[in-house]
Parts: sequence; structure tokens; C-alpha cells
Amino acid sequence: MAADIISSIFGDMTPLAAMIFLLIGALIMPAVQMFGKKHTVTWCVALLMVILSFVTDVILLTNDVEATYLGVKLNTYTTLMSMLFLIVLFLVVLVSNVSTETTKNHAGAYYALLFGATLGMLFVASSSSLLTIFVGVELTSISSYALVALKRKDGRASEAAVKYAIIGGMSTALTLYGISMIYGIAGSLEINDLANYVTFNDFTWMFGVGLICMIAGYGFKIAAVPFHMWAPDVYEGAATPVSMFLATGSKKMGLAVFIQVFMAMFIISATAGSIFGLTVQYIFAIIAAITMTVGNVVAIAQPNIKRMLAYSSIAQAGYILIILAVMTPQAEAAGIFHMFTHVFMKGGAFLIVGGLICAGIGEKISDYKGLAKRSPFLAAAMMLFLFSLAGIPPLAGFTSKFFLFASAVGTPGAADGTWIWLAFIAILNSAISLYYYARVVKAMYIEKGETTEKIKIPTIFTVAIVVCLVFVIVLGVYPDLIFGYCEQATEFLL
Amino acid sequence: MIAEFTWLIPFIPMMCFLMIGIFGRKTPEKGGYIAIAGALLSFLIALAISIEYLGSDEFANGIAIESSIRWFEIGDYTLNLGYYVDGLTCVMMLFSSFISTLIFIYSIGYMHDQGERKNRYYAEVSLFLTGMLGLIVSSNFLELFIFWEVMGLCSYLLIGFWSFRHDNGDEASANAASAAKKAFLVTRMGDVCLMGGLFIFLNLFHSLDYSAMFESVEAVAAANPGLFTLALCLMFGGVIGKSAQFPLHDWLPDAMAGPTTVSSLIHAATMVKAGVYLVARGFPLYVQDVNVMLFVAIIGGITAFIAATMALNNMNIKKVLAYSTISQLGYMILSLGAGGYLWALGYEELGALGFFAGCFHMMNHAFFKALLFMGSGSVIHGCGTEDMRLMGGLFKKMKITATTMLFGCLAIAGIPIFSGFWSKDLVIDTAMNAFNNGADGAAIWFLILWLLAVITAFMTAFYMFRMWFMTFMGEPRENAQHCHGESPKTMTTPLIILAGFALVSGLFMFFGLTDMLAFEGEAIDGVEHGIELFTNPFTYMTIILAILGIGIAYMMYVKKTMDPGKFNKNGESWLYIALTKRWWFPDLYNQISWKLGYGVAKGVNYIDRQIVDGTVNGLSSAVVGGGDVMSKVQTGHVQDYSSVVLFGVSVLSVLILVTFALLGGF
Amino acid sequence: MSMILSSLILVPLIGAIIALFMGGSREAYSKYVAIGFSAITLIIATLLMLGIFGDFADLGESFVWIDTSAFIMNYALSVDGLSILMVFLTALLCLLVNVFSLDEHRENNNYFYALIMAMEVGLMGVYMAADYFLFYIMWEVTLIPMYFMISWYGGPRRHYSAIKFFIYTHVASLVMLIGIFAMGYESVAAGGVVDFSFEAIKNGIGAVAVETQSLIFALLFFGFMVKMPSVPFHTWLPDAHTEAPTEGSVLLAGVMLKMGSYGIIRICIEALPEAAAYWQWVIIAIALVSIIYGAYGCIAQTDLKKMVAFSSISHMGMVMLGIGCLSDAGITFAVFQMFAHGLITAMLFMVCGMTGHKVGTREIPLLGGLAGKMPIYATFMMIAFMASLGLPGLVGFWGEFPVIMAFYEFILDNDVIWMLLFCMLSLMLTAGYYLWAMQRTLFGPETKKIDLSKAHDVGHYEFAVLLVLAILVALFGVWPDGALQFIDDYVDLLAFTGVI
Amino acid sequence: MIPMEYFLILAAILFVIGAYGVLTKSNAIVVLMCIELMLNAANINFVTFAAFNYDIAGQAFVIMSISVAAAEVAVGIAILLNAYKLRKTTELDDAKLTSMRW
Repeated sequence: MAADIISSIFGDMTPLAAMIFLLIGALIMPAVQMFGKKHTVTWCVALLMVILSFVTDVILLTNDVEATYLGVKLNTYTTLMSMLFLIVLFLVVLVSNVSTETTKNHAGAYYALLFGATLGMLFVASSSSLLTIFVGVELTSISSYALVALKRKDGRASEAAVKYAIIGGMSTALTLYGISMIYGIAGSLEINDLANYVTFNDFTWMFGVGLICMIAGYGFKIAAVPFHMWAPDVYEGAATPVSMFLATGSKKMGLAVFIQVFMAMFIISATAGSIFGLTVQYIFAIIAAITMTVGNVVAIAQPNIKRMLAYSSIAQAGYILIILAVMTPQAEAAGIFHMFTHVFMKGGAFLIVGGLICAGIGEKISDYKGLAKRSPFLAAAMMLFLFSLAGIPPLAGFTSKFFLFASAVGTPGAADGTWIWLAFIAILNSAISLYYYARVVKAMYIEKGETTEKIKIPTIFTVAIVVCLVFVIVLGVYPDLIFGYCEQATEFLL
Repeated sequence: MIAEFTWLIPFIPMMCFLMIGIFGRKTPEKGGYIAIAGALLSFLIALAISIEYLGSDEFANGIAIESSIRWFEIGDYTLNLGYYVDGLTCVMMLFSSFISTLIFIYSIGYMHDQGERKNRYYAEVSLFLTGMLGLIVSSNFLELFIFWEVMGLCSYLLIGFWSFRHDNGDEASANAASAAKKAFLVTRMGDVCLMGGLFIFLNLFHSLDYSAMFESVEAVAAANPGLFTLALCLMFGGVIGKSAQFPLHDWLPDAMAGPTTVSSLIHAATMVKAGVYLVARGFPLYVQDVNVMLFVAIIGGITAFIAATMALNNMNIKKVLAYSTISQLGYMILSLGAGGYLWALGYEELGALGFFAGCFHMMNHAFFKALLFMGSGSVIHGCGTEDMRLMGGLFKKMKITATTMLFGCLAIAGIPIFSGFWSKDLVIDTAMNAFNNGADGAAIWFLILWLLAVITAFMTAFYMFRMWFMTFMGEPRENAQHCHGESPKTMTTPLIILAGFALVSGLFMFFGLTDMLAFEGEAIDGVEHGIELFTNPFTYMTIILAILGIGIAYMMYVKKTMDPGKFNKNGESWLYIALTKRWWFPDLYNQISWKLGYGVAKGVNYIDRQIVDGTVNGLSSAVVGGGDVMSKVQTGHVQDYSSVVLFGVSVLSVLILVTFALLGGF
Repeated sequence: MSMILSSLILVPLIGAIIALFMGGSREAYSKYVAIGFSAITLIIATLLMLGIFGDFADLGESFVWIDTSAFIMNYALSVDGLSILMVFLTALLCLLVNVFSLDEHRENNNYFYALIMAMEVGLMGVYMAADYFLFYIMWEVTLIPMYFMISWYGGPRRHYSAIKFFIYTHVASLVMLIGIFAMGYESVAAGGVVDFSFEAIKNGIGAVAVETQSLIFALLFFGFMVKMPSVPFHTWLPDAHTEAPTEGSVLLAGVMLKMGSYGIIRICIEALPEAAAYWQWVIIAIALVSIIYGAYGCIAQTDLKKMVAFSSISHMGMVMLGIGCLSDAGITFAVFQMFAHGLITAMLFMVCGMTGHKVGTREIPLLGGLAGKMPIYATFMMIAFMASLGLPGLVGFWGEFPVIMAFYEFILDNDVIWMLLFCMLSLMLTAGYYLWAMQRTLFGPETKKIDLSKAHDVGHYEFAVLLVLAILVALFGVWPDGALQFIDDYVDLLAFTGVI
Repeated sequence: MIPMEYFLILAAILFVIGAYGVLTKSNAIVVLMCIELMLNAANINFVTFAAFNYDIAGQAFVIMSISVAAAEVAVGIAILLNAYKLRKTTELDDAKLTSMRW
């Protein structure tokens, strides 16, 4: 019903429906700020646009609408991914107005950039050509450089932005070079054609160079080791809502690219067992293993909680990269599901950090001492988010990791064990991660703080945290809520 | 059928234990009377059952009254719970409960000044009695084993009765604690062997019921000779532990740290008798293997001898008695071994004689050893020390004690008419029989054993009288001077009763005891063998040796015409030192237990901390350290980051080529 | 469908939640809430055990929980002779622990009771789960309360011990998780849907090649082995026990370690019998090493609780030995030993933990002559030690004797009679360390190294709890059939299905 | 006709020069310019392939990438400007721009 209304409004452009709201949002936000005077008004309008977009998307998702408009696709996959990005945007926008870190003077530009970045993500999710994907990714990237820098009075933010922009620019160049190589050898930018090419042709050096350059370029987006170096600095320097946006949204977009480009390209040849396909699988397996190990091990050494969360994000990306080694639809579904749970748990953790910064608590783990006394709710929520990240049942992080590791072990009827070593590395990493998550829990619950004064964080933050918390628990005990869609989405890979 | 109530015999002391434990504190003597009543009641029931059994057809036909109920199953094997009454059971339960009753009565006097602790004492002795009586009436080896262990526990508790807050200070309590531990541990070693034997038996016989096992023993032994022998040896290991046989005899002298009544209980009525009883009970099994019987006899002979030697120069009145117990137990085991050996060779009558002699000696020993211990208890009670060097001349002050103890000494020394004479000479006779009839290689062993037994008889007479003389004759020394006279009636009455038994219990063999202690219906003729003793020249030899021993003791310690110092070079001869050091057995045990126990444990602990746990901790610190090191790569220079990216690209390029090549792509 | 089994999980869960929110002024009443709810749980468990609610087979509950294209996971609970004992033990110990801790005054008492109840939830879930997913979740759920229990209420090195416990066992359970996946995948044909219920996987996995089965077995076994724990993966246990509060130790040793052996029987043996036969020698070897090593470890310890912790390793080795025999008797009495050890070790830890509160230290060299000062304490300690060293007439003996009996049959079949020596050695060592410890703590001269003037004997609540345990220890010692009847039913079933 | 390889080699050289500049030049502006070089190297590739493959997509891509590059530089310069305001430097190896590390 609702889907019909949307179709009747947007007509052929239904695939663009959710994006259109964002686009409108991005365009009008500066104007709204100008006329609205009060930044709360700006915030309300922004929130409205996000909600409109989100509702549209959810309606399309739940009604299984399929359409294509000028190469922009609309199917379960695209709507699902869009929903993920919109959830992130929603959470970020929700808290931006009360966060002391985000700019109020340039609220219009801030929201416009957020919308722009999200628009890019949605665009990427709906694309099936390297060209459009490239454009979408750049839209997001460039917006996020600016977003990071938008904490204008903070030297650390501008330093982070410089680093981010330079590494980002170089990655863009690498990507572009890689795409050009692949374009040259395969003669097309459409993923379908590329998949065909890979299936029916032998490995050539040019293709190899292109592939590696692309992996490196997009690896930067998901902060895969060794392209991860920017992430901790940027997450630390940026305003916490922005860090959250990067860690949950921008990184997920990178993973979406990995799924749409590399997985789509190689899944056929991997299933067929060609050596070329297997080589690529191994490459991804190695990257995955290194990424999660480095992420987790280095996270132990971090005294700053935002940096720690950054490294933990790197590790989580490593877990998700398992799906590119395994290359099965089952794995893809698990990966998408893990992205969702990761949004809530990592987002929740960042929200708490952001909220506490508003309340004057520092970013050091040692600043969290005695938090359980000062704010039992925040401490409990933080604990649940962290345990969920560590994969402790019955929280969402466990369930999604359960699916992920399950896919690494094999498929029904064939626990063949090719990637079982990856599963072992992953579980060892899980255990390592427990160490640093538990360190925070220990600080909050067990160590005595200097004061037992109660903490008050903005109500909006609490609302956002509760939303995350609810999903972390609900997705843990009832994953079918989303996992069904994740499985459906895998049908639209090619 | 009163035999149906056999289960009451252990059950009553058990109830007494619980009653005393729960509300004994509130009764007079802190539960002492409950304990006495329980023991007495058990005795009376045992008496009634014995009378009934002895008058029944079963007894006439040489079969046991047996009844059991299913307890539970281990795999395919059903374990039962029941009672088993035959002549041996009757004899055992009668003297155990009777002597225990007397000891409990005696305790009223002896433990009078112990205050609140009496409660614990009476509870524990009741449990002890439960253990012994339960062991006696058990219908299978597992049940026996359970009670066997219960006794082990009780001995632990009772030996350690003064292991804290000892009246004589801290060192004494430390001693008691260590002695209790040693007693339990050493007997436990035997118990573990016994348990091992039971595994094999259970597997071989598919049951541990006496009746079932005795029925099929021949077939089973023939089918699995190796395992059967092993099982017998292991089972005998239990005996060695419990009955303090060589080489596990060392705990018994230490066990003197407990109250004297407890020693009396352990040595006379319970505990150490259990080992002998186990051999007697398992006799049908033992006689299947002639070599095991030889082994048993040898252990018995060596024990008898070694223990007697160590008693020769001991100055502690209770320890002398302890050694004498070990020595006498050696006699019993020797007799059973030799008898079994003969039976196994087919000399059924001689074998039955050996069996009878062993059990008979056990009974006699129970009476006179209870007497001796309680007498020594009376002495200790009177003069407050156990060191004989501080006694002397007590005869005048404690006439009843001295006289009754004299009876005991005469009995143990083997002076005719007294009980010990009959049984001991039958034992020595059995050893001789085994020499005369034994197979070629083994016979010589029995000659040696016979010699050892005879020498032991001489030594026994000597050290017992040495003890008696040192205690009761001569000049009153230090403690004897403040001795406050004879003990109360509760203590002397049991002594007098037991003295009577020490005098006459040997004569039971002429009045039907032989029928009760008949092995497989092979009853020997008590009168015939009694008379035969006096036609045997060796009997006179042992009598003369015993008198000689008494004489030497008299010369040394009363007349002082012989100086003991001359023989031991004033305590410096190696033999004397060896004896005071107990042939270095305690040192050996200590070495073994420290090296094998604590030493290995230290090693294990070191490995555990350093290697096993060290690996875990090392891994974790490696990870944490790795984190520190790797985070240093994050220099903050954006161009370093770029370099890493480009480096990563190059590594990936190499990697993709190598992987492709390894997978066989080229 | 009856909800009896679910109620065993729900009741403590509600208790945990209520206790959790009873902070501030209501904190003092949280203990009564905990006691109330655990008492209800115990009543339900007891009635269940007595068969009031009908046959165990009729009580199973099963709902599809997660339904994806590759897996089906169920919320499935069931009890049988094996689980009912553990369920009963859990319910019993949780109640006893709650009562035991009544006298203790600690900060945030409500959290403490919430943790105990939360642990009960997890334990109940593990012992009743009939689905691997549920089993695993519940398995992990037990970890967190224990972690907090140690790191909040524990001793001086609690942080180290807690995190070690947490990570060590977490790794193990993750390895087990991989085993579960592998087993699930192998149990269906290619392209099929994996039903993670015990029943479905058991039916499916039988047809798989023994090599594959044995690999899966190894993964699962590792997970369980660490939990049990077996040498050489035991080092988390002594640390955890030393630092954990008494109540935590009781639950940890009393019921949590049993999760390991329960898992081995329930999963490794039941579903993968052929693989079990393949690994039999390894299991036996691990068991023997654990027994002996644990016993030697005990001798060297100076901390009473650490000693008891090592003794747990040794005794759980005995369980492993029984399981390794793969025979009717072996498994029956391995289970019995689990039950027996649960009762005994609870007592042991209560007594040894009490030493710390009452006397001020648990270091054996500093103690001595406590029997005079604290006779009731000494009596219970002695009962516990004696039961643990396998004194016949107490429950520990029936966990030891028959297991070795079963092992004897094994060694007889394999003609390695010398292996009996290990068992005998272990029995000796066990007696040795307990007696030595008693000699040094209870007996001998009263210690002067520490101030005994404040030492006091057991309190009323502690006395009641210990008495209940002592009575049970004696009761099942003379009436092992009380527990065996349940196990027999279960083992008969195993034998019937050809597993052993 | 000029062989395709020549173009590709040119592009590759350009790319490497750009990369070298990114790694070595300490001035952020110069680094941004080097990134432009790298982007343009890729653009040359695209154009070449588009020309040789008779495919229009490559050229379209170039148009896109040029605009992307422009946007990137614009934002980059703005960021640098801001950084210069706060930290008074555009030298990348200056301690003021490497404050976040480890």
C-alpha cells in the first residue's frame, strides 16, 4: 500500500526516492539555518528529512520493491544497505544538536555535509557500475573530510582532517588508477561484465595491478591493515558524532563496495574453484587475518577510548572481510548482518563516549573509573555494547559473529575446512578483544573513581543510546528481524 | 530367628555414635554410658546369635547363615549389603564386643578428667566399634572394605585425639597429629592395595559376596592364575597395612600417641585384628595359591621377629606393648600362612590346625593385650608418665594392676596354662609342620620361620617381663614416688575380668572352640592337639626359652646382677642404635614420602607455575607487548602512513603472485 | 506443552532482575529475594526430580527460535537422568550459597545476589538445553557473572584472575563453537538446512566418516576439557578459586566445572561415539595425567583454597577417566562422581573459604591447632576432606571406586595392568595431601603466627548449610542408588542406542 | 599511430612521480598537487583505453574524475587553510601536525 504511494509519487524515479530526500536535505540545510536562526529548528528539519528518507526506505524494503532507473537499482540489497546508512545518519543527527563537540554556527553546513555523505553511501549501495560507485564513494569521502574539519576551533580536528584528506586523496588516486587498469583490460565498467571477464579469462598482470590498487583504495575506506593508519587519528580528532559516523557509516559503505565489487566479481569463479578466484580469496583471507589481529592487538595498548574503539573498528572490519575469503551467499548475509549489529554496538559505544564528553568526562579509559557509581545506566549500557563487540551471548554481536564464523567453517553439508584456520584466528582475536573491552568494564565497575558525583548527560543522548541498546539486545535474541532480509539481499549480488 | 537381626550388631553402636554426637553432651559422662550400653547390647545380641547359630543345623553342617539385599550395581556387577554368620564371625564378634564393652567401662575411669572432650571420645569409639562389628558381620568384601575404612578414619581420629590442646603441651599435640596422619596414611596404602585386589576379584568373580566367591573360587583361580595371584597379593597388602605387618608396621608404635584406652581398642578388639580377620575370612581364596601362602607366612615370621627386637630396649611402656602387638600379629599371620600353605598342598588337617591356631591366637591375644594395655593405662593414670625409667616399685601401690598385668605377661610369654601358651605353641607347631611337609624349595623357609618364631618367643618373654619388672619392682623412681595409688574400680574391674580370661581363654580349645574355628568343616580335635603339645619336645624348648627370658629380665632389672649395658656397650652398639632407630624404618619412610611426595610435588608445582602457567602468561604478555610495539608504528606522520599504504600495495602484489604460483596458476 | 523446564530458567532470572534493581535502601532485602527465588527453583527442581510433573520425556520444550536458510536454531529444553542430577545440584547449591552468605556484609549486596541468580540461569540453561545454539549461549552466560563475582568480591589478585578466567574459558568455548558449526554442517547433506537441535545433529552425524568425526570431536573436547579443567589447560582454575569469594568458588567448582564433563558426555560421547573410541587413549591419558598432576599440585600448595582447587582438577580427572572407559559402569559413575564432587567440593570451598574470614588467612603454614578453637568448623572440614579423599560410607567413595573398577576393565582389555598403579598412587596422594593439610591446620599446637583471638566458629547460617551438605554427603554415601537410579536410566538409553 | 603502451608508460611514470611527491614533500600543498598528478595519471589511462577500445565510458569517467579531483583539492585546501590558522604550519612533518599518534 505504502509502497504504491511512493511509486505513484516518484514514478520511474522510485529507486532514487530515499536519495531525493537526502538531496533535498543537503540543499536546503544552509538556507534553513539562515532563516531558522535557532539551530534547533535546523536540527528538526534535518531530522525530519532523515526520517522521511528512512521511512521511504523501510517501506520499500518491507514491500520487496524491485526497480531500476538509469542504472540505479532498487532491490532488497540496496534498500537494506540504505536503511543501515540511514540508521547511522539518524543516530548522528539525533545527537548532533546537543553534542558540545559539533559546530552550531555552521549547523546548516554540518547537516548538509552529513546528508551529502549519506547520499553518497546510498548511491554506492544502489550502483552496479564502477563509475557510479567511484562517484558515490568520493561524494562520501570528500564530505567526510570536511565533516572532520568542521570542528573548526580544535587543532586536533584540523590535524586529523589534513591527514584524512591526504591519505584519502592518495587512496582515491590509487583506486582510480586501479579502475583504469581493469577498465583497460576488461573493456567495461559494469560489474556484471567484469564478473564475466574474470570467469572466462586468465589472470593477467594488468588486471592484477588494477585489482590490488582497487583493494588498496577501498581498503582505505574500511581501514583494512595496512591501509588503516589514518583511522585512529581521525576518530580521535573528529567530533565524536562524526567519529561515529565514520566508524559505522563510512566504513560500512566501504564494506558494501567490497561486497558489490569484489565479491560480485569473483563469487562465480570462486564457486567454480578457478585458481584465479582462489588466489583472490586467499588474498582477502590474509588481509582479513592481519586486519583483525593488528586491530585487536594494538587496541590493547590504547589509553584513549576513541582510539581504542577505532582499532576495534579495524578489527571488526577484519571479521567482516572473512566473507570475502569465504565468498558464499551465506557469508555475505552474515557479513551484512554483522554490519547492522556493528552499527548498533559500536554506534552505542561512541554515543556514550560522546555523551560523556558533553558531561565533561575525558576520553581516557582512566577517566571512566567508577563510572558505574556515577551513572549506572551508562556503565551498564557501555558494558553491554563492549561485551556485544566482544561477542558475548546473548547480545547482537555474538549472534552476528556466530553467523560469520559459521560461514568461515563451511556450508551445510561441507565443513570442508579451507577457511577454518581463518575462523580460528578470528576466535583468538575475539579472545584478545575481550581483554581490552574488559579493561574498560573493569575501570567502570571495579576501580574506584575519584568522585561519586552523579553524571547527567543530555536526554537525547540517552534516547539514542537506548535505541542502540534495544537493538543490541533484540538482534541478539531475535536476529530474524533483520537476518531474513540479509539473506534475501544476497540474491541481488549480481 | 534372631540371626535375622545380625545387622543390629553394627547398627546399635552406629546409633550410639549419632546419639552421643547429637546430644551426648547433655548426658552424664558425656555419653559414656550410652557407649557402654551400646557395646553391651551388641555383645548380648552377638551372644544370642552365636548361641542360636551354634545350635542350628547350619552350624552342624558347616555352612554359614547369610542374607543380603541388593545395594546397587556397577556396570554388570551387583553389589549387595548383608550379613554373614559362621563360626569365625561368632568368635570375632563376641570377643570384639565383649572387650570393647570392658574398655568402654574402663574409659569411664580413665578418661574421667577429660571434660568436654569425652563427648568426642565416646562418639568416636562407638563409631570405631561400628566399624569393627560391621566388618565382622559383612557378607561381602566391599562391605567389609567400607567398614575397614571407617575404622581407619576412627583410628585417625582417636590416635589424634590429643592432637590439639594436649595436656602435655604443644609438642605432644604435634606428635599426636603426626602420628594420626601416619597411621591413616600407612594403613591407607594398604587399603589402596586391598581396593586394587577387590577390583580384580570383582572382575573375576562378578561378585564380591563371600558365598558366591567361595563357591566358584577353584574354577576362577584355575582360569586366571596370574590375576588371581595378583589379587591375593594386593589383598594381603591391605592386611599388611592394617595389621601393621612388615614393612608397613611402623605406624603402630607411633599410634601410641592416643589415649591408652584407644590403643587398647586398636590392639585388642578392633583395627589390627581386622587384617588377620581378612586373611581368615579370605582363607578359601588364599589356599588356592600356595606361593601366596608362603609369602604370607614369611611376612608374618619376619614381622614377629623384627617387632620383638625393637621391643627389647624400648623405654616407653606403651611402645613395648605396641611392638609386642605387632610381633603377636606376626604370629597369627605366620600361622595362617603356614596353615594355608599346608592346606594348599593337600594336608587338610594340618592346614586346618594352622587356621585354628591363627584365629585362636588372635582371640587370646585380644584378651591379654586388652588387659596389658589397660593395665599400662592404669599405671600411666597413676603416675602420669609413659617412661618406664621413671617408674618402678609400683607393685606396692597398685596391687590389682600389677597382679592382673602379671597375668597378662605370663599369658603373652607363653607360660603353660595361660592362654598365650596354647595358641602360640600351636602356631610354632604349624610352622614346624610346614617344614616337615613342605615342598622342597619352600620347606627351608619354614624352618627359618620356625626358628624366628622360637627366638621371638624367647624375646617376648624377656621384654614383657623387663617391662613388668621395670614398672612394678625395684626402687620407686621419680614419677612412681608421687603415684597416687590404685586406679578407681571402673578401671580395675575390667582388669580383673580380663585377667580371668587371660588365664582361661586358652582352655576354650578343649571346649568346642575348635568347632567354631573350623575351616571348611575340617574341625580339628582340640583335646588331641592339646595333649599332643605336651608330647612335643619343641614345646618344652619354648617353655624353657620363655622361662629363660623371664629369668634374664629378672636378673637385669630386679636383681641387677646382669648389667644390660654390657650387652649394648652402654647404648652405643650398632644393634642398640638400630633398635632405637627402629631399624631406620621411620627415616626411610620420611625420605620416601618427602622425596616422592613433597619433592615431586615441588617439581610439579614449579612446572605448573613456570611452564604451564608461564606459557599462558607469556602468551598474554606477548600479545600486550606486541600491542605496545605495534602502536609505535603509528608515528603521527601522515607521510609514514602513505608509505605504509604503498608498501602494503607492493606486498600485496608480491603476495598475489606468490599465492597464484603456489596454487599452481602458472 | 508444559513450561516446567522454562520455569527453572525464568524463576532465577526474575530473581536476578529483581535483586539487581534493589539498590540503595532496599539493598538489605535483596538476599531474601535471592533466597526466595532460589528456594522456589529448588522446589521445582526437586519435584521434577521426584517425577511429580510426569515423565522426563514428556516435559521437553522446543520452539524454533532462529530460522535462516542455512540453520534452524531452537529454544529447546529437555531433561533426562543425566541433566536432572545437575539441575538439582545447581538449584541446591545456589540456594545454599545464598543462605551461606547471609552473614556476610559487603558493598552492593544486591549485585552479589543478582550475580548468583544470573549464574543459576546460565547453569540451568546449560544443563537443560537440547539445542546447540541455546547450549552455547547459556554456556557463555555463566561466564559474565563469574567474572564480576571474582573481580568485585574477590581477593587481592582478583583482576588478574578474573580476566584470566574470562579469556581462557572464552577461547575454549569459541573453539567448541567452531566444533559445533563443523558438526552441524557435517550432519546434513549439501545444501540442506542445519537443525541445531541435539536430536537432529545426533541423527545426522552418525553417517559421517570417522576421521571427520574425530576432528570435530577434538574441537569440542578441547572446549570442554578447559572447562573441566584438565591438565595442561587448567591454570585458570587455581587462580580463579584463590581469588573468588567463597560463594563464587562453590558455584564455580560445584557446578560450573561440571559443565565441561556434562558437555563431554552429552555431546562428545552421545553424538560422536565412534570418535570417542578413536580418542579413547588420549582421553584416558589426559585423565590420568590430570589425576596425578592435580594431586601432586595439591601437596605443594600453601593456600587452602588453592589446594582444594587442585584437588578439583584431580577429581575431575577421575570423571574424565570414567568417561574415557566408554563403558556402562564408567559413564554411570563418572556422572555420579560429578554429582558427588559437586556436593563435596561445595563443602570444601565453604570450609576453606571460611578459614579466610574467620581466621584471617588461608595460608596453611600460618595455621595450626584450629580444632581446639573452632571445633564445629574442624568437624565439617574433616567431613569434607574425608569425603573428598574417598572414605567409604561417604559419597566420594562411590565416585572413585567404581570408576577405577571400570578403568580396571579397560586396562584388562588392553593388557596394561600396570596402569592400575596410577590409580593407586592417586588415591594415596589424595589421602596424603588432605591429611597433611589437616595436620597442619586443625591439629598440632595452636598457631602463634597469627592472632587467633578474633577467630570464631561457624555462624548459624553457615552451620545450617554445611549440615545440609554433610547430611547429603552421608546420605548418598550409604544410598548411592538415590542418584544412581537416574543415571542408570540415562546410561541404559545410551547403551540402547549403541553409543557404549 | 602511437602504440597504447606509450600512453600507459607515461601514465605510470606520472603516477610514480606523484606517489614519490606524496611520500617525500613536506609541504601539504605540494602533496595535494602530487595527488593531482596521480589522479591525472589515471585519467590518461582512461582516455587511452577509451580511445583504443572505442568505448565512451572511459571518457565519461575522466570527466567525473576531473570534477572529483577538483572538489577534493578545494576541500583539501580549505582544510589546510583551517589547519594553518590553528597550527600556523602546513609542513606535514611539523610536530604540530603529528600530535596524534600511538
